[in-house]
Amino acid sequence: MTSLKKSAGPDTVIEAAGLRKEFGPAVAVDDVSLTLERGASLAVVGESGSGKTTLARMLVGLETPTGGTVTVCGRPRKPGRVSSAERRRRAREMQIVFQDPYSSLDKLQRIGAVIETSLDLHFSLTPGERRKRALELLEAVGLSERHASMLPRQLSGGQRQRVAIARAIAVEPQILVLDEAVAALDVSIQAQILNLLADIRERSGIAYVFISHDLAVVHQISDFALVMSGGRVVERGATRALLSAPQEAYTRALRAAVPRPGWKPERRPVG
Amino acid sequence: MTLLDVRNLGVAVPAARDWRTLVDGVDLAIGSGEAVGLVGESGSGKSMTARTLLGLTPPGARVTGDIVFDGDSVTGMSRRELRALRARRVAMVFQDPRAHINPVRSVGDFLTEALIAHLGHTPTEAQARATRLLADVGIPDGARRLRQYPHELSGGLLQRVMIAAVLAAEPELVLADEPTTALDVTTQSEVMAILDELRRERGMAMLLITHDLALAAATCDRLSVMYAGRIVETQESTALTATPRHPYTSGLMLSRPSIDTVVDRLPVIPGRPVAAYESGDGCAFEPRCAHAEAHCRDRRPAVQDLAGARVACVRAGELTLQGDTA
Amino acid sequence: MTFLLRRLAGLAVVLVVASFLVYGLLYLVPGGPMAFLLGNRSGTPEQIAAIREQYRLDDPFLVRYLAWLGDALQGDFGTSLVYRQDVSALLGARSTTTALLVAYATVVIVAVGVAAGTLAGLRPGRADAVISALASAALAVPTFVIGVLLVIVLALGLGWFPVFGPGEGFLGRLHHLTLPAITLSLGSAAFLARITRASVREELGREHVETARSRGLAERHVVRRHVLRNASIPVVTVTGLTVASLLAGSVVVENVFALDGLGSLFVRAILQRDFAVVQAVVLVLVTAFVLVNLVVDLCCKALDPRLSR
Amino acid sequence: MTATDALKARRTLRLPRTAPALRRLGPLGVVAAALLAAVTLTTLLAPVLAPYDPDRPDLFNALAGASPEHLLGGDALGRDVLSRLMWGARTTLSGPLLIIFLSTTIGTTLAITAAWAGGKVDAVVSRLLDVLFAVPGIVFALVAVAVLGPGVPGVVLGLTIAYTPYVARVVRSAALRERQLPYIAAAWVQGRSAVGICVRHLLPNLRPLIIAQSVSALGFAVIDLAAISFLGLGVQPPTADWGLMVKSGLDSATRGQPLEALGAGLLIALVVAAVNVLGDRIGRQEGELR
Repeated sequence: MTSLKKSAGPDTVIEAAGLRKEFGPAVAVDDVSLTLERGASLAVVGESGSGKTTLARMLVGLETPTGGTVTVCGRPRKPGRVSSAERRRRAREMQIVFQDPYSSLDKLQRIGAVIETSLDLHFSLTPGERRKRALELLEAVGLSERHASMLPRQLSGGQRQRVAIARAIAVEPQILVLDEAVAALDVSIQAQILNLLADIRERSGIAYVFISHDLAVVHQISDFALVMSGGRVVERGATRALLSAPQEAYTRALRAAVPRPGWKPERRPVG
Repeated sequence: MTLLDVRNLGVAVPAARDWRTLVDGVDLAIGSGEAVGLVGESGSGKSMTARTLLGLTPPGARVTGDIVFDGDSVTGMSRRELRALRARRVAMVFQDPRAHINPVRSVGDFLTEALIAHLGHTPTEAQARATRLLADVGIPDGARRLRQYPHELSGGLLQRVMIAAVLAAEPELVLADEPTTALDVTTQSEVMAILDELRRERGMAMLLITHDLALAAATCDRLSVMYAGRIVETQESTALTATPRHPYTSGLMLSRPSIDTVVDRLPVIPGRPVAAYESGDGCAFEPRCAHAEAHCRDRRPAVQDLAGARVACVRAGELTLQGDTA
Repeated sequence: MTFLLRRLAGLAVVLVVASFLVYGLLYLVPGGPMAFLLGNRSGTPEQIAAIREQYRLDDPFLVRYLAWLGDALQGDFGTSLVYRQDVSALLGARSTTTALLVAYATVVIVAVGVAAGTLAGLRPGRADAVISALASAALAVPTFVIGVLLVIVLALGLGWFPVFGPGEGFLGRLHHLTLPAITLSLGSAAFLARITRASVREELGREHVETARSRGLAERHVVRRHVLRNASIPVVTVTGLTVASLLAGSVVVENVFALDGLGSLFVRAILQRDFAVVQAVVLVLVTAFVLVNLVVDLCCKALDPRLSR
Repeated sequence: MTATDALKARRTLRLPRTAPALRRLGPLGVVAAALLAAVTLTTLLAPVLAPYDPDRPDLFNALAGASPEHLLGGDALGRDVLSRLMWGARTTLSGPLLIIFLSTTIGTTLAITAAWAGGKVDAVVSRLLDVLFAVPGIVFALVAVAVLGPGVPGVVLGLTIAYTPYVARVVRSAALRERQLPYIAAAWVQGRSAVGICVRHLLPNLRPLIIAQSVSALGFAVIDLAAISFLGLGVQPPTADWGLMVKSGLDSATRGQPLEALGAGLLIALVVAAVNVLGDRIGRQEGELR
């Protein structure tokens, strides 16, 4: 059980304890602990301002925690400056895919080059091998050779998100953090990407940390979930159980607000 | 009684050398007090359709077809008549209140300026009225809020202010363009509830533009689904969710993950949504359609009546499509 | 209020740094301050002693700087080596000429620039094309070239305006300052017109303007209360920057028209290596520049509620 | 979704990048480029093209009007005005080019370093820029001249110091915006080095802005250097220089020979206009690419 507190076993890929992040006087994340098992999918659910994105950025090292510890694949991540060799080692452990498909790729870099740069950083391959591997990766995310020579702006939003995923899995990480990775996509594209992510996890045994505001998407993609509000975890558990029988008032309100057949919008006093 | 009757509406904007069609052959009718949802993905032309109803088209746009509001042709209106229509009879709620409310004017200015300009209120009367309107949309300390500036309010509160401004005009028709897309789910629920409740109380009709079929189904009497600038299906909300008649409608519903059930893999619509000007001569959905046949490419499918539904699909009669099961 | 205090403190820091640099420059000169102060004059031992005394060259640098700064704060900038006169007395009369010139030009710039820019912004088509073309042309011609052209055409050719000199009495002075003021304002007015046009255009395309239109407000009302009101914020900022740069531009214009202002004093002081005057003029210009910027910031804060948190 | 609608619309309206450079400049841009090319060529070929030695006085030609021998007449010393105009672009243009090269290099380096490092480094650089901004540009040049003595080196130094904060401020705010973008964060998480990200991603993406910025600054630099020469503090006589020629021409004009001042003034204005047009076009393309 990923969600329950227990000592980190050999199959634990992330062990975070007491994470806290302050921005000046504001506390974005307050005492958040989580563990993630190899190959599992953990969702972090919350509304804007809940601290879920800050949590994700701390896990991948884009923000330095004000307090708490993160251990990834058994190695504690020390804060502060680290050598570039250590940064590359960390890159092999965890990668991230962002929300906005338009700005998550360098608009001047061709798609093939995006993947090859990432391979080049982490593996010693001949140019031929590198090119071949890049094409394999593009195919793995549902793109083809003709996309390799294109610039990001020649692709649709969904295709760009596929490139971002290919770039992330190119370094063969243990964990992929998906920060609202399907939120900006059309409904029909969202489904394609969710299926792609399920396929990748099935094939490679990669673990996901799936940051989202969308309970239905979380329901589809994750085994375990944390519900965050105001920087704190308000409820955690196996996703299905959590969403079918939420224990906390906040989780219940969140669930009640999702439109579905027979649903009526509900008016609450202004908070 | 039909309040708004749109016939064969087309909108095209000038592109580099020719015209770029965004809306093509749209028929839409809204009765007084009725709520109609216009559902579609990006590029479907749903937002442009709503803007065209108020004459808010981009510069140089070409509008064809008829828009008749309460017996008067909107397309043939003079600027003065159009202004009067916007002032008192048709009002619009926009998606992003932070961009759509002047940031350097106070909330009070925003609410009272139309009251003073259109209803001849004195500033004091307008202030009092604005405070009551804020109370109606669930903002209790109106007097204080009136003195605040938009950047001091949250997105949810600002969208309530926008709704209050719309109510102030007491229009017969509210055009709501993705009014809750920029908001959190719980805020969305509240804002939709307020909009729904106040609209019903005052007998206003509503056209809700959204990408969220479930949200539209829950708040509207009737739904029209748009794809590539055209309406592909129109039905009563409950009927449409239970028995969709167009493959796109069904695909849209099924590809959306559910909070109640988990499937191993979501049934997907392949490819990406296209805009009207990107589609060929045949059915615009044909390249993505699981039920397409060769003749679907021949010509645009005409809209046909089918057991209370209006569907633009030549195979609609022979297909049994899956809807939302609940 | 704390905003104002913070800004004033920042302003003081800028002035101290500027004064330090201005004073310190004397010591960067090849050969040191003595060589500089003597310049091309050959000094008798008595003169050298007098200069050592006046500039306290025997004291440590910081002591000298602080003494100089203390005097400057009381309005005592020392004595000009060339004019053998108090620097503050030299500055006094000339500041009036420069201030009058800058004020005159400001009025022209704001009136012409904002009006033309607004017109071009609101009326796409011919008015816009003509104004934009004129603005581009005016921006390309350097101030001193405009000045020389005006002198050649209006003063020498047509004889409408006096060519050089400051003039007598207030009206006389204005008459004499008209060509210089036009010269000084043309480029800046064109620049301001461009900025005004661009910001009016930008505001016209804003979503909140669409909202105002969707509510059936009259176009005149929309333009006045939403477009122009919001467009005024960047316009005020740029106006301030422009006015501040006029202080520097006046150096050139005063030279073209042989006006006896701060600018022409400055250039002569540089050529004659009259360093006490150079220091004083730079300090006065920087102070004025910084003050104008402060006023602009205050105006913007008043215009834009988002800035007051 | 309407937000993505708008994004997509903006992206589809972009000009194709492959369009030929000349067509992207537009007709006015082509004229401007041609004018600048002609001026550059003329001044490079001046030793061959100029009818007379620009520095040789000819008392018979002093303050003479236009004639078949001297198409634009002579200046106060009788030197041929046309020949002097042909030579005159050298100092008028080379000084500003040097100023722009130096200020762009220094300003960009400062800006990207500050934007990337953030925190204290950024605070120090920003304060420094604020102080430099508190002094009008031309005053820097004049102070530098006061210290180093009249002449081009002082002016180049002073104007470089004056222009650097403008470049740095614009580039810094663009770099700050750019580094917020997820693709930079993605490169960081991928394990790319800071220098690698700045050189391979940040700089290429800022390049159109930097080019547009320096071209329009070039216009101002031409004006400023010419103005300082006009004041007698920049290029020194007897060098043939447009700014200086306006100065001496003003004197000649009061004595009845306006061609020297008019010719030099007109040429400066044309060159600056051409540079501005080019800067405007490049800037507009940059805007469309965003």
